[in-house]
Amino acid sequence: MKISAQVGDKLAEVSVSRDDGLLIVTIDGVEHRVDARKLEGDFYSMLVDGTSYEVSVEGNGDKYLVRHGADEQKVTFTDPGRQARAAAGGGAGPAEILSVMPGKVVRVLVNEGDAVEEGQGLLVVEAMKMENEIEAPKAGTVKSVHVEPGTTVDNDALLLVIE
Amino acid sequence: MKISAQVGDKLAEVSVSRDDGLLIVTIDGVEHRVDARKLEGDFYSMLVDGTSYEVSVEGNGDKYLVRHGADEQKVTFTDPGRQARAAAGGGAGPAEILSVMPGKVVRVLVNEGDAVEEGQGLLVVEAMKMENEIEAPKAGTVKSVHVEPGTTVDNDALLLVIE
Amino acid sequence: MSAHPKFKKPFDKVLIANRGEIAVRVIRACHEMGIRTVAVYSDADREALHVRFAHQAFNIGPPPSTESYLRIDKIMEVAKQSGAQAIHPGYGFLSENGDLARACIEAGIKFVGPSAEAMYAMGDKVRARNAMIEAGVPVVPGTPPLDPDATDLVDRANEIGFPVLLKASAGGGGKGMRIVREEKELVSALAQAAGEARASFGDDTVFMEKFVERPRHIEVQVLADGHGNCLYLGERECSIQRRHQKLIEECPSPVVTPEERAKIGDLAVKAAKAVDYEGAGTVEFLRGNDGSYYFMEMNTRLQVEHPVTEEVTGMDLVKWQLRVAAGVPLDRTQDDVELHGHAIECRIIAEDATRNFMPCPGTIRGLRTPSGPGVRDDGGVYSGYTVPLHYDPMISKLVTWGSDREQAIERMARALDEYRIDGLTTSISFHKKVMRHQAFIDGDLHTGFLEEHPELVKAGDNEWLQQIAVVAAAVDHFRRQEQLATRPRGDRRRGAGSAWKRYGGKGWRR
Amino acid sequence: MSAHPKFKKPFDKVLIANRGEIAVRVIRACHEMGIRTVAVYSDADREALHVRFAHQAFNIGPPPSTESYLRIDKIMEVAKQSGAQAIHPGYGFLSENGDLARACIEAGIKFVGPSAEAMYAMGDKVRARNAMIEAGVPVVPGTPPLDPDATDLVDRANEIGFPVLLKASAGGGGKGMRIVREEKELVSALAQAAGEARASFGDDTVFMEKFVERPRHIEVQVLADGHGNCLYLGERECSIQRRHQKLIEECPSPVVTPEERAKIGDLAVKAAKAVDYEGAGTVEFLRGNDGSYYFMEMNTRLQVEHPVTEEVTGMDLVKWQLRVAAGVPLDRTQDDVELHGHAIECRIIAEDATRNFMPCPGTIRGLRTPSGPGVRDDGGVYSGYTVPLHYDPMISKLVTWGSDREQAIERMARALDEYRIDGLTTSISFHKKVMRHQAFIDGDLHTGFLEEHPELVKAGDNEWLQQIAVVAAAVDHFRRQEQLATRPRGDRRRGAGSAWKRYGGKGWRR
Repeated sequence: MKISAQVGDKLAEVSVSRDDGLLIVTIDGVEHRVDARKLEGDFYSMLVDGTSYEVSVEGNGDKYLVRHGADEQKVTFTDPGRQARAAAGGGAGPAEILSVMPGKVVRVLVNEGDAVEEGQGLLVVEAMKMENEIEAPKAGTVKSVHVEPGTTVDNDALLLVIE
Repeated sequence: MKISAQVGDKLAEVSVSRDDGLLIVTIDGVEHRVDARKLEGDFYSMLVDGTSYEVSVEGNGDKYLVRHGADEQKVTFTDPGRQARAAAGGGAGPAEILSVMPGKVVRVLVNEGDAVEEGQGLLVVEAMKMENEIEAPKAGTVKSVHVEPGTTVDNDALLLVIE
Repeated sequence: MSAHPKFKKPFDKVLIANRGEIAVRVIRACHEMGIRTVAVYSDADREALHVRFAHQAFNIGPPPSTESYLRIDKIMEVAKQSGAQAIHPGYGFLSENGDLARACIEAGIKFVGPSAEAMYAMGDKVRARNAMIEAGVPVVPGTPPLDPDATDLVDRANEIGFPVLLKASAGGGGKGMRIVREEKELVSALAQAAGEARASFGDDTVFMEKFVERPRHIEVQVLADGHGNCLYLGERECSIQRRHQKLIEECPSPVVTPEERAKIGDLAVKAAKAVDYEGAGTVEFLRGNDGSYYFMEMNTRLQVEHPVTEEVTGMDLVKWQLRVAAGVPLDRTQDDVELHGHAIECRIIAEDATRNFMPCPGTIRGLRTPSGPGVRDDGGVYSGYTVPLHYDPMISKLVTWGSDREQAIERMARALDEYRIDGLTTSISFHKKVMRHQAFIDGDLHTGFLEEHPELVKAGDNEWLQQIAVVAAAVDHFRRQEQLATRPRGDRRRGAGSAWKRYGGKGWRR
Repeated sequence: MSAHPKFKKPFDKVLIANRGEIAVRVIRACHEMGIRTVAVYSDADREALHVRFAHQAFNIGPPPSTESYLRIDKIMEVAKQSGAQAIHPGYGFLSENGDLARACIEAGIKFVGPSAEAMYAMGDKVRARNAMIEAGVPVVPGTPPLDPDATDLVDRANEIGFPVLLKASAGGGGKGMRIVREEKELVSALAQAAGEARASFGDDTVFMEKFVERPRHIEVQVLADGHGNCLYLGERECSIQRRHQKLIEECPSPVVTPEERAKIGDLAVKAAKAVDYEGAGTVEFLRGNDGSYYFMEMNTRLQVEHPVTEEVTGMDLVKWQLRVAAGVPLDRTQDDVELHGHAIECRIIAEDATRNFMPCPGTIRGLRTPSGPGVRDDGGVYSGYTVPLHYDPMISKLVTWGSDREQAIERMARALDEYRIDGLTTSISFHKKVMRHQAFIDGDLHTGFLEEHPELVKAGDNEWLQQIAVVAAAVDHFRRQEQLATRPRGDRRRGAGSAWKRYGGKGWRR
């Protein structure tokens, strides 16, 4: 398996192969011998070149959430071919803004057609007696707004779309 | 669902039906309102007429192992028709003696054709540096012996048959 | 060795009018004493741990607490129906509600807590302040609204002692507020404050109070029986807070000396006696840099952070609440109360410290609580449990004890490393940073600690952790690919219901 | 508050030459001190908790301990390769093996324990007995083989003190053994014992020793540094045993008075000093009904039951082992050692007490460890873990602390009720019975406790529990039937791999 991995703002070339019960994971040319055991739930015990790590891995498609202790990292894989195609297309599809938790929309801060910057506040959702501002994950234009103040939203409800 | 339950040396008539999210479990004519929730693993939280119990239930066919705290009870269900047929046939099929744990047979105390009583020692298996005598689950005749001293046995290996 | 009379069980059956970890905590104390327990639960809590642990459990309504845990009528009905002899209110909900205490008296059921009168007296800020002044307990010195033309302004400020704080009576949010450190600044600062207050609130009334610099939150645990005995059980420092909610507490405070402890202990006992207090209570003080103490309020109930006091005094406060409620006198004098070692509590909360402590409810996919020497976890959850949206998202209180503060910190850091809660974002990583922060290790605490050290609430990339994450994700990805290649299509169920989805909306930030 | 010198980490990296809960225990102490850890594991233990917790982990061979955990060569190789500065041996395996201690000296690695010489001196029963006699530590009085015609028999018996025990030199299993309570019985009993010995073993040699009635197992924890300081840290009572293996331990003993504690403490320190002891060790005594003490043996290592001493003294013994090994002197004198409250330990073992404590290895299908006030669980397992066949089947040590013995027992009973280990039969139900047994509550303990109270190891039917079981099984059965009716055939996987199968061979006994 050869693949590109994105973590934080970094990209890495990764390959994985089997060798006598172990996995050989090569990251940017550096080889690691990994003895990985999947234990209870999402927990893995990994011995990476003799160093012991407990991690949990939740995967969904090409996206992975890895927890090591209380640290969380998100890793996304793309196969090189697909990445090249995405780059050719500009890599900037529409972003659907989903509700992070069930709650109630108290304010909508943007309108359809507004230009927004990355990190700009889009709307405010109240949950557990706290107001939480939801920010734009990237710069773009507000394509559609799917809620209004007072709307009760479930987890993962579509709030708005940026393009 | 109507069924007979055996627990210890007791038999009970049991029926179960649904009523508005609750289960009505009737045991020998006494009705219990049960709010049962299956939680992690084999654990249930049961409210039986308002009294809270934590139990775990492992089932295999008609046989159930129920743990409540550290207490263990085995419950076997038979539908009344099947029970009647079994009673007509004498209810005394051959009993296969399986190894309770992986280990090594150190002594075989009986021979084919021997008459044995319930609770009589049949053979001794060593596991975890301890010798454990395996007893006859019922009176009968040793039909066959499948191991000899020195045999290494796995969990559930067939040791001998009593008829 | 036969049963000591103090250990005769005070009640046969107790109803716990609460939920979550504190209901579990009270149930544990009851079960140790041989008392049968009755839980109540809302529709959101049928599968909660307190329902599983109690002997009996009764539904009292829909999830909103106003329709369940705050319904005195329903709780009294369950108490009567189940034959409970006493009601323990925990903290929060009805714990400081005099009406429940009164309803209990009418029903002939013992309320585990002080009298309704004591609750009312301490519940009203103005009444409580006046009662404390009368009892000789210091409060933050202040003035009534000031006349800007008054000639005694400087005298009054000197009486209070500089620095002083000028505050708009109608105020809030820092508007119309001025810290004044020297006499000569006073008159112009008052004019500025009044002007700002007028502009912001249309009202230029301003008053003056003592400005307490880098204050510490220090509180004293008291325990009073119905026979005139009242003990103080050391202090707790709870200066690490966000939005006035405590996050980390410890006993004793790193700065309080034995003499200071005796002084504030006596003040706390005075405060409790001023309202004829009975049961366990807490007198909260603000402590200035200079060792001065000012009464803030008295909490007429068990505190969230009571375990640190239990670890250091060896006393089980919940058991003593129950005994005192049953009329048992205290079995020791102030001289018998000794503090051993040091205890710290970290509140483990389903929230993201790096996103303004936003609550993160959800389902716990995997749980491993730490244990071993000096570790206590007072939790209310289990693997598979969904932290409900309707209530406080606290998962547990992790408490460590050490022979000194340094060992308690070491153990807390170790225990936090062992703690695994999968499926949720929790405050564990925040606590880890604090335990390794030099200012915390040095005991240099005050209520503005998080504002002073904003690095504690910032997310940070760590290349080494990213490296591990890529290896782990690659391993999992590779295994999935292998499995996909060998499994029938219908069985590709992994990843459904994953917490990953919760990140979908935010996407990649970098 | 800066780091106290005693808390400077004694080593940078330590190898733990053990497995299971004790390896986890040592790793926890190391991590609290900031020491990096190296685990070793056999093929059976790749997924064990100590491998998961350590910073590094290396395989040292196949499951049998003679091919892995007892292989000094392999362990030394890993120590050198990983750069470990010290080796902690835990208990069992190589912990009392002088050869490992010597190999460490050769390799310039510190062995965490006493010198090889001290181990050899205490490891040989005869040498140890003679050393103790010389040091003035009482041993069980006895004679060499007796001449049946000797005229001083009665004198010798009186010197030892009645009752005495006649024992066949070649003996075992009670053959050729006679308890003699009075002078006049002595001669005829000797003839009987010799005759029985001749018949059983072809050798009529008999010797005499003091018969200790209803003895208690009382042991003293000592801690010695390399600077001539040796402390005793109270005693432990470990009288609840089966086949000479301890099941329940406590600190302090319910019968030992402060004067008695000082007396046996001094004896234990004498014993340790007689062999120039260094580190943590335990001197085991038999205590007679009359308060007499007899040296049994000295264990030159950490004991399984060390946590009860830690809970009551507040000292972390593993950290002190590491500090002392690094040459740090003890920071306190005997007068500084105080005991607070009472602690009890129950060994949670995968075994069936009602079937002669037969081991019951297997896979843990669900695990909930107890917590809350006063509870410590020193475990080495997790949900999904398979207790391997090759080693001691101990799952964890459950320890409770209380302000007195009664509270420690109450808490243990409560904690045992909370403990849930699904998929295995464990000693939990046995311990529950003991905690509620009047003779245990009364502290009336001796090493024949289980023989005196056989009801503790008998299975019993309880109609109420049977009733609950039928309801639960009926509910589960009903739900399965419903699911079967609605699910495709291929998905009927539940029940496979169930622990039920383990009962298949035994079938229904009634």
